[in-house]
Order: sequence, then C-alpha cells, then structure tokens
Amino acid sequence: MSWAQSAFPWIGHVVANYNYWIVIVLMMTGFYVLISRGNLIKKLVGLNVFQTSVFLMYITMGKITGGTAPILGSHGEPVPGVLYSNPLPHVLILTAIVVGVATTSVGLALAVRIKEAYGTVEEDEINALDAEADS
Amino acid sequence: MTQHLPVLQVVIPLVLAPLCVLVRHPRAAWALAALGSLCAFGIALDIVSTVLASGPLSYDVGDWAPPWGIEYRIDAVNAWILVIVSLVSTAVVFFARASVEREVEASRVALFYAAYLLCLSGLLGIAATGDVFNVFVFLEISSLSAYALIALGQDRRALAAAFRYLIMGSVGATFIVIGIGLMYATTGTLNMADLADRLPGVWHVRTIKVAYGFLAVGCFLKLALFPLHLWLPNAYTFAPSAVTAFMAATATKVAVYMLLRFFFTIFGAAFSFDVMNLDMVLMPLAVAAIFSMSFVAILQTNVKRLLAYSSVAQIGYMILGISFASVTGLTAAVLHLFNHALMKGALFMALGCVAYRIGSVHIDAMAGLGKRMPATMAAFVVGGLSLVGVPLTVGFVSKWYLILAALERGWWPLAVIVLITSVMALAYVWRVIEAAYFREFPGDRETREAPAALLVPTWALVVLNVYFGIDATRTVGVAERAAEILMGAAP
Amino acid sequence: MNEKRSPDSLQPPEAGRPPAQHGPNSVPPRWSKRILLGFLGLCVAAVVAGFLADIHGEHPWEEVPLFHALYGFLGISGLILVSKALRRLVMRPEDYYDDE
Amino acid sequence: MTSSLPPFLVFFVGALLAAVTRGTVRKVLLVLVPVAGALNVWGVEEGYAWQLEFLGYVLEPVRADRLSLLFGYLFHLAAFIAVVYSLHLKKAENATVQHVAALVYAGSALGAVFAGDFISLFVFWELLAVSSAFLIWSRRGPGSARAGMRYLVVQVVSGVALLAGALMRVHETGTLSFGFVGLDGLSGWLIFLAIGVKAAFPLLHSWLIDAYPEGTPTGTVFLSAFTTKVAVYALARGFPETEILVYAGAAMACFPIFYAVIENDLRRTLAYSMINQIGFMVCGIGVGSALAINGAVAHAFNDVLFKGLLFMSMGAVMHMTGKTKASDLGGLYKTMPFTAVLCMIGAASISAVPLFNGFVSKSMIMSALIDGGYMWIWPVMLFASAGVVEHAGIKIPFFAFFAQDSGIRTREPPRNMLAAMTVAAIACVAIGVRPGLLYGLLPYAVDYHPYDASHVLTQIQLLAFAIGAIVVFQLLKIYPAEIRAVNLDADWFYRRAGARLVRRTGDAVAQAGVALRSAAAGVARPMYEGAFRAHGPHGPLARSWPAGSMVLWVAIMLAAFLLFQFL
Repeated sequence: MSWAQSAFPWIGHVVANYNYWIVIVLMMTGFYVLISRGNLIKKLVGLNVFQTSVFLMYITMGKITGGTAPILGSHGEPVPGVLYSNPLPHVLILTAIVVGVATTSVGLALAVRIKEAYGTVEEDEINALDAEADS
Repeated sequence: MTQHLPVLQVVIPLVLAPLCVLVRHPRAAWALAALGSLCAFGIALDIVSTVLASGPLSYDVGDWAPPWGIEYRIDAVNAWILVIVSLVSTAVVFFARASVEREVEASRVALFYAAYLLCLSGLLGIAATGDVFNVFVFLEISSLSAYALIALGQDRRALAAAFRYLIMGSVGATFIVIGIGLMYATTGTLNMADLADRLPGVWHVRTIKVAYGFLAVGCFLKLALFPLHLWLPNAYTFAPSAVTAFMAATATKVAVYMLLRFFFTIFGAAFSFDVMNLDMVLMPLAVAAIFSMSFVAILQTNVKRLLAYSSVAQIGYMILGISFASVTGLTAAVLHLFNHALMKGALFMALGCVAYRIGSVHIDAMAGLGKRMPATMAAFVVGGLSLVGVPLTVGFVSKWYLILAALERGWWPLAVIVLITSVMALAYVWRVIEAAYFREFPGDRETREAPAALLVPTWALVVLNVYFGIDATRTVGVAERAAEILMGAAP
Repeated sequence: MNEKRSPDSLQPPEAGRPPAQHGPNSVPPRWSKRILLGFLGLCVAAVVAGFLADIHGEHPWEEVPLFHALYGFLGISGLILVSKALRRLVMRPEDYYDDE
Repeated sequence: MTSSLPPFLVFFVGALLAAVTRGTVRKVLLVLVPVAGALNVWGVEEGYAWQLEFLGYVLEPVRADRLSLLFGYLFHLAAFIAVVYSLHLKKAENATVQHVAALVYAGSALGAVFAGDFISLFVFWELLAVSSAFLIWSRRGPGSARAGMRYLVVQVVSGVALLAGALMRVHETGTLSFGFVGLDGLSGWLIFLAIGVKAAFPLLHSWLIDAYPEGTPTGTVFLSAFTTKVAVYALARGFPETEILVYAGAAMACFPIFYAVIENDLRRTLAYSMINQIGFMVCGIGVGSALAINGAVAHAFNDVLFKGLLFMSMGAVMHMTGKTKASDLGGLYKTMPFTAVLCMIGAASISAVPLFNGFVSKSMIMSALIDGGYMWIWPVMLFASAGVVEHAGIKIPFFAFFAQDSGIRTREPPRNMLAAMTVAAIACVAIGVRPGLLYGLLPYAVDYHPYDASHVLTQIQLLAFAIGAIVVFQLLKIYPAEIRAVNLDADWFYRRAGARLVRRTGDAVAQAGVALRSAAAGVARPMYEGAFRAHGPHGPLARSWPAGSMVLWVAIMLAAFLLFQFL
C-alpha cells in the first residue's frame, strides 16, 4: 500500500475525498440511464438519480468534521468551543429537492398521459407511431 | 409602495396563478392572467424608466441585507428583459383568449392560465433576482409550467415533446445548480454582486473553471444553442399557438439573459474571454446554428416547425453578437433579444390566426390564404420581412449592428455570413408567401379572416416591428447602455 | 390570351424534323424585287458618295478605302457563320428545362 | 424651388391610390402620376437634397445633380410611355397588381438615381427587385413563376452584395455617401459586383434573358426601362474611368449578338440586344472622359426609348396573337401596318441610322474610344454595332411583320398601345434630328457634332453593307433558319449544373451522414455492448436516440468544454 501511495500519490487524494466520488458516480449513473434507457419511467428514475447526486454534493459541501447544527446558546450567543456547520447548503438543497419532486411529478403525469395517448411508454414505439402519423 | 415594485413584478403573477385554479371559470381566469400581465408590463415600464434615469435599483427581500438575504437588483440589462417578457406576455394574453378557447379543452382553460401566470412569474423572477440560487428556483418554476403548457397542445405529439423538453430542461437546470454549487463552495456567497467581487481572486481554481463549464452547458441547453436545440422544434411545433408565441418570444431570451448575467456580470468579460476563451466556443456554434438551422428551416413543410428552426438560427445571431466580446457586439445581441421577440411573437401569432381558421399550419394548407385572410397574411409578411432583415423593420437594425460589430473586429467573413443567411431567411419566408399568394385556394372551404380578438394583438406586435425599425434610437440606446454595463464599462 | 403561352410551345419538339424552310416571301415578289433593287442603289450611292466626300478617319484602319463597307459586310458574314456554328454547341430541344 | 417633393414619393403615393381605385379613375390617375412627377422633378434643381439621421448616420434619400436629374427626366418619360402602353389592362390580366407594381417599380428607380447614400440606394435597389418581380409573375404561367423567382433571387443577391460592400465601405471611410467608389479593396469590388449583376455583366447576365421574355407584354416594357438603367447610372456615379469596364462593355456588346442571331423568341432576341446596348454604355463609362460619359448616359436615354419601342411593338404582337416566336410569326404587316412602321422606326434607331436617336449617342461613344486611345476596342465595338443591325434592325421587324406569311390575321393593338409607341417613336426621331434636345441635359458640356459628312457616310456604308451581307445570305439560303429550340447560356450553370450539383451534394451529404452515424455507432457500440446485451434484439442504441441523443449531446458538450479549458 505504501508502495502504491508513493507511486500514485493521487490515490490517497481520491480516498480522502470519497464523498465527491460518490457524487460523481451517482451523477454518471443517472446520466447513463438517461442516455441509454428508452422507457420514459426509467428515464425519470435516471433523472432522479442524477439530481440526487447534486443534492449529495451540496450536503457534503456543508459538512464539517465535528461540526454541529448552528443552534445558539440559551442567551442567544454562540456556544464557545462548539464548531458550527453552515446550514445554508442544506436549506438550499431542500428547495432543490422540492423542485426535484415537482419535476418528477410533472414527468410522471406526462408519462401517464403519454401512456393514454400512445398506449406505450417506450420511446422507440412512440417514435414509430409518430413517424407513422407523419407519413 | 413604489420601492416594492421589483418584487411585486414577480409576486403579482405568482399570487394570481393559484387564484386562477380557484375561480375555475375560463373567462375569469383569463381576466386574472390579463391583469397579471398588464401589472407586470406597467411595473416593467416604470422600472425601466427609473433605471435609465437614476441607475440600478436594489431591493432586499424580507429586509434581509445582502449578501445573506436575497437581493433583487435591476439595472438596464434586466429592466430591458422585464420589458420584453411582460410586453410579449401582454400581447399574447390578449391573443390567447380566443385562441386558447379553440385549442384547449374548456375544463383546462383555467389551469392553462394558472400555468401561464406561473411561467410568466418564473421568467420575470429570473430576470429580476440578484441571487444565483434564486435564478435556479425561478428557472424551474418557469420550466415546469412551460412543460405543462406545451403538453396542452392538441396533438398527442405535444406530450412526447413536453416530456423530452422536461428531461432536457431538468438536465440543464441541474447543470446550472451544479455550477452554482461549485461557485458557492469556492466563494461562500450566492449574491451576484458579491460573487463578482470575490471571483477574480479565485480565477485560477479549477473548481471555478468546472463551474463555468457546467453553467455554460446548462445555459446553452436552456437557450437552445445548436447542437443542444433538439428539444425546441417539437416543443414549439406542437404547443398551443399562444404558448408557442409566448415561449418563442420570451423563454429563450431569458436564457440568453442568464448567460449574459453569469458570464459578464458574475464571472466578468475578462475571465470569460481571456481565461475561458468563451468566444472560441460560441462563435463556431453560432455560425453552425445560423447556417444549418436556416437550411433546415428552408426544407420544413410545417410552418410552425419552420419558424422554430428559424428561432434556433436567430439565437445563433445573438450568440454571435456575444462572441464578438465588444460593446457593439453585445449591443447587437441585446437589441436582437428585443427585436427577435417582436418578430417571432408576431409571426407565431399570425400562425395562430391561421390555425384558428383552418386548423393547420402546414404549408400546403396555407395555399391561397393571401386572399382569404389578407390581414393575417399581411402580418405574416411584415413579420417575415423583419425576420429577413429588410430595412424599416427591427430585423434590419439588429443585423446592422451585428455587421458593424463584425467589421469592428475585422471579421468581415462573419458579416458576409450574416448577409448570406439573410437570403436563406428570405428563402424560407418566401416559401410561405409563395404558398399564400401564388397558389390557388382549394375552393370548397369556407374560410374567413381571423377574428379581431386575434388580429389586434398580432398587429400590435407587427406595428412595433415597424415602429422600432424606423425609430430605433430608444431601443438602441437601452441596448448600448446594457452592453456597457455587461462589459463593465458602465455601472 | 396572354396568360397562356402559345400552345405550340407545350408540344414536344419535332426532333429530327428538318428546320422549316421559308416559302415564298410574303411580300409580293414584284415588290421584293423593287426593294432589293432600291437597296442595291443605296449601297452603290453610299460607296460613290464615300469616294466623293472627304472622309477624315479617326482610326488608322479607316485609311483603307471603303473600310466601313467591307467591315460591315465581312463582319456580318462572320457573325452569321459563327452563330450557325454556335448553334451546334448550345442548341437544345425546347423542353430542355421543362423538368425543373 | 425647394418645395419639391422627393421624386419617388409621387410614384409611391400614386401606387397607393392605384391600389384602391378602379376603371376610368385609375386610368386617369395612372397617366397623371408620371406627369405630376415630371412637373415636380422639373422644379428640382441641382443641389437639392433631403437628409435625415438614422442610427447615427446621415442619410440622404434625395440628392440631385445633373447626372441624377438626367435619369430623373428619362424615367418620367419612360414611365409615362409605359403607363400609357399598359392602360388597357383588364382584371383578367392582373391589372391591379401590374399597375401598382409598375408604379412602385418606377418610383424605386427614381429613388435609386436620386439616392445620395448607400442605405437609401440599397432600399430602392431591393424595392426595384421585388416590385419588378411582380411584373413577371403577373403572366401567371409556370415558366413565369419560376423565371420570376430566379430573377428575384439574383436581384436580391445583388442587393445583399451592395449592402455588404456599403457596410465595409462605411467601416473604411466612415461615410455612407454614394459618390466615386473605385475598385480599391473588397468593398469596392462588392459594390462593383452588385451593380454588375444589375447591369448584366457577362456571365452575370443570364437573369435578364431568362426573365424579361417571361414578363407580361406590358411589364417587360417597364422592365426594359428601369433596372439596367439604374445600374448604368450607378456605374457612371461610382466607377467612371475604370478600365475593366471598357473590356467588360466590349464583351457585353459582342457576345449577345451571336446568340441573337439564332434565338427564335423575338422578345428574348431583344433581351440579348439589350445586353449588347448596355455594353456600349458600360464601355463609355469605362473610358470615363467627359465625351464618353456623356455618350454613355445619352445612349442610356436613347436606349430606353428605342428598346422600349421595340419591346412595345413585340408586346403588341404578343398581345394580339399570343405568339412571340419568329417561327410562329410572319406577314403581320398586312393587318398591323402601324405597328410594323413603328417597329421599324425603333429598329432604325437602335441600328444607329442617321436621323434616328441611336446615331447621335453611339457615335459619341465611338469617338470617345478613339480619343481615349482604345484602338483595339474601337473595331470590336464597330463590329458590335454592325451586329445590332442584324438582329434588331432586320431580324425583329422582318420575322414578325414580313418573312413567310404565317397566315395569322389580326388587328392593330388597342389605341393606348399605339399611342405609347407613337410617343416613343416621335421622341426617337426628334432626338435623332435635333440632338441638341438631349445634349442640353447631359452631365458635361457638349461640344460634339454627329452630323458631319464623314460620320454619316461611313455609318451608312457600314449599315448598308451589313444589311447586304444578310440579304446575300438569305438569298443563298445559308442564313440560319428559325428553329424552335432553347439555346444554352450562362443560366445553364444554375438551372442545370447547379441543380445537379445540389442534388448530388445532397445525396453525398446524406450518404456521408449515414456512414458517419454507422461509424459512430460502430465506435460507441462496444462501449455500450455489455449494458445492452440483456435488453432484447431491437437496436437499443437507436431506441434511445431521441431524448437520449439530446442528453448525449449535452455530455459531449460538457466534456468538450472542459477538455478545451484544461488542454
């Protein structure tokens, strides 16, 4: 291991920032599903995974080792010796999560309507039907 | 009261939207939407005159001081965007009353106007806010309502188009959120002015460059820059006529504004062009967009789709203006934002009139309409000429500045490209004119001129096309001011 | 009547048919002869007058006696012959462009 | 008098009124417009100007000097004649469209010659193109629709080139004013090219012979008067004494006469003849001396009259018989004697027979060539003027009114047509007999006497023996017969070669696209293969294209953008 670390110093760097790697892996997974799946529901799942990676990114950004929630002491002043972490990223991402939920629900609603109108949620079949309508 | 105008601008439509759902009655919902649009337009006019007279406005939402609170900050650039959006929205809402009754089920009309107001509110919010995360929130408000609006189209393909737009729009918005997050991680602030202050210190940080990349691609997606425009043609084609007119004239414009805000105000022109070489990215894409999309437009048979592709080409002109990285270039781009909104609004509304009467916007279905619907087709012709860039229309003014900007940089081949593509624009506009005026109307159909309820708003925009084509001093003045602000040459 | 092109032009060309020969001149022969004679007289008069009058040429070639007469005659002869040759090169059936 | 209106305004207002009036009222109005315009422009004096500001530049939509005034008078005369000629039009012939378009067209021509800056010039330049296209479309045949479209495209391209050149010029010189341009730099060449298209320079000429014969009988009379003359004006203004014009003009004067000999359609023959006559003017402008410029613009003036007269006579024939092909016509002198005589006056004028107007202007150009030292161009132009006799002097009247009797029996054309032709014929003869009438209007002082023995006699010799050659060839039956045919010209390049090229390129691009896509799939497939193997036999890559491909593009863009920054 020490040999590996001296030969490839970035390995330690990678391991230390594992949270960001999780974000990247999730992001790419979501992206890949978006690209490769033709099923509209699966596409939405992919989109959700993709968005979730961003949520994680924000949350992991706000985390400080040993940090705690920014709750003031009983007299309204910071408690000495306590490490506070910034609450703003979490607040922001709450908003983003709400947005994500809204997006998913609109997407699912559309998928339902598409199923009613086309009888399928497979994109290639929808395309075939559209191509038929065009010709 | 007046000091609250910047936020009222956004809040009024936002509050009226749920009211639409509550009243349920189509006409009442329309009245609310009209009220919201008119309020927004009135406020925008007031704001723009204030901003031009006495400099940028700043408003702290909930009295939380920036950079912690959300600040609404309005200078000449976004005041101008507010005017564009609310002007078009007002014209479209009056057009929509008759058009939507024809194209949307009665039970959904109230919901339509609710979504319309939400979309308007979102677009105005993007323009008004001075907080980058707020931009994302409003972007999603406008986008989600836009998906719903598009899905209300009569053809079932509208659903598929809306779904694809949803996927693409969400990816774009998420990219923007990633960019914002990376910026926040590096600088610890979300306020635009604050970011602009702090970013020069961290130019060399790789995170910032990555943030820039995500923001760029996200904006490109939302503004439908070639080759990320694939969602746009179907969305515009199958959406209800009023929605197409509204979206074409506002949504992409606001996205361009976002691009300008991020890359000029926040990152700064120096970073964008000297460090990131943004011009080297934008220019080829813009030229490719103008050429290939004009060519595609020439080959279309559905006129709505034809104009949709033309929109992508026209966005290319704006991006081309930006890529010149000069005050003149930005003037051209900002000017074209307004002018293109006027022409595409007018054109899509004229098409809405056609759809209202004959139920189709296929080029063959429009044969001989010049005689049957003279006022509608005359509006289309004037709008089309403006699109081509004929003198005395706004299109000419935009192209004039674009060419001046190209020559100023000594890139005359680009000036030539602008001129050549004008001829291509003539070719696709001509195809419609040829069908309408030089082909025989299939005689068995009873077709009359569109009702005044549709024609008046359409012609209002057409007249503006000509008015601002002749008296361009006002629009050019604002655009120049905005360009100077963006280039950092003026406060 | 002018909104239609002449109906003949819509027919396929008579490929291989020899070119239409011009029949007797529509001007009565007697008149044609008089016109020709009158014209011949004009030519002679022009030549004679040209010798009598003092023609001061502006171009060196005009020193050649009867330069203009010769140039006109030879020029037109050449023109007609070259044009006939040109026909071989550029002439196409009348419906050549009709399938546009 | 500074209270004059801008000359074009009279016509545009007239066009507006013509659009809403009918019947006799409109006829009176149509005649009044050029008359009122002429009275108005009579009051316009040199130095008259109307300026306004636009986008920070000073525009000068009206600027009068001797050159523009001469063309101003000419266009009023031409508009008057052509309007009278077209008075008889009925609803079935698209009368409203034709009348309105004609007035707009004439007004635009006036606007163009009085335009003092490039932007105004460009506006009128494009208006000329669009309004005149309607005169071609009004004939309503499939051939006319397509020819009109080709015509419009060429004209619009010319306008675009003009605008491009003008913009570059603004950038170089900081002024929009339209004065001497010259051929230095790209901007000069672009403007030159733009004017060259309108002036029908060799290889840029085919729109003229393609479109003019497709116009309505009355519309072509308007067409023959304005577009090319505006170009001649613009050349005289922007490119005097540009040597290349001498050679371009000589080429223009010569090559069409060969085509004219073998052309069967008499109106197309006239179109060739038109290029030939413009060749003389262009040549004169290229020489650039006072005498040459005078000769060029005087010839433009005369050309409008005699070429108009010839087009009118052929229009009359077409109006009465529906035919314009030499092979279909002949013997019409029996039933249309007046038209025949008027046509012959036009033929004599264009052939530069002494006492007709062509003689008094063409001889100026010929003399100027020798004065300018163009010793080798002079014989070329002399050949070209002999060639004119062949196609315009003899061929047109001969095949229409004499030649083999076609058996067609018709009547004289409507009175208004005869009246218009008579006015033109009188003008031709009047200028021929009293050249001072025209010389007084020319831009430079004139000290030129066409009627000396030497000029007259040499011209008569040239003409007589040129005709002699035709007679001999006719008698020997080696004169080329009139054959129904299409003669290939430069328009072949875009009508045939261009179309083929576009089709082939389109095919090639499509094939390349398919190849590229399959190549891309070939590269991408191994990458995806493992993931797709479990998912059925349908091409999964294809299935995921639509929304998937959009997202893929996003990924590519992002990757490219980031790579671009870090490389």
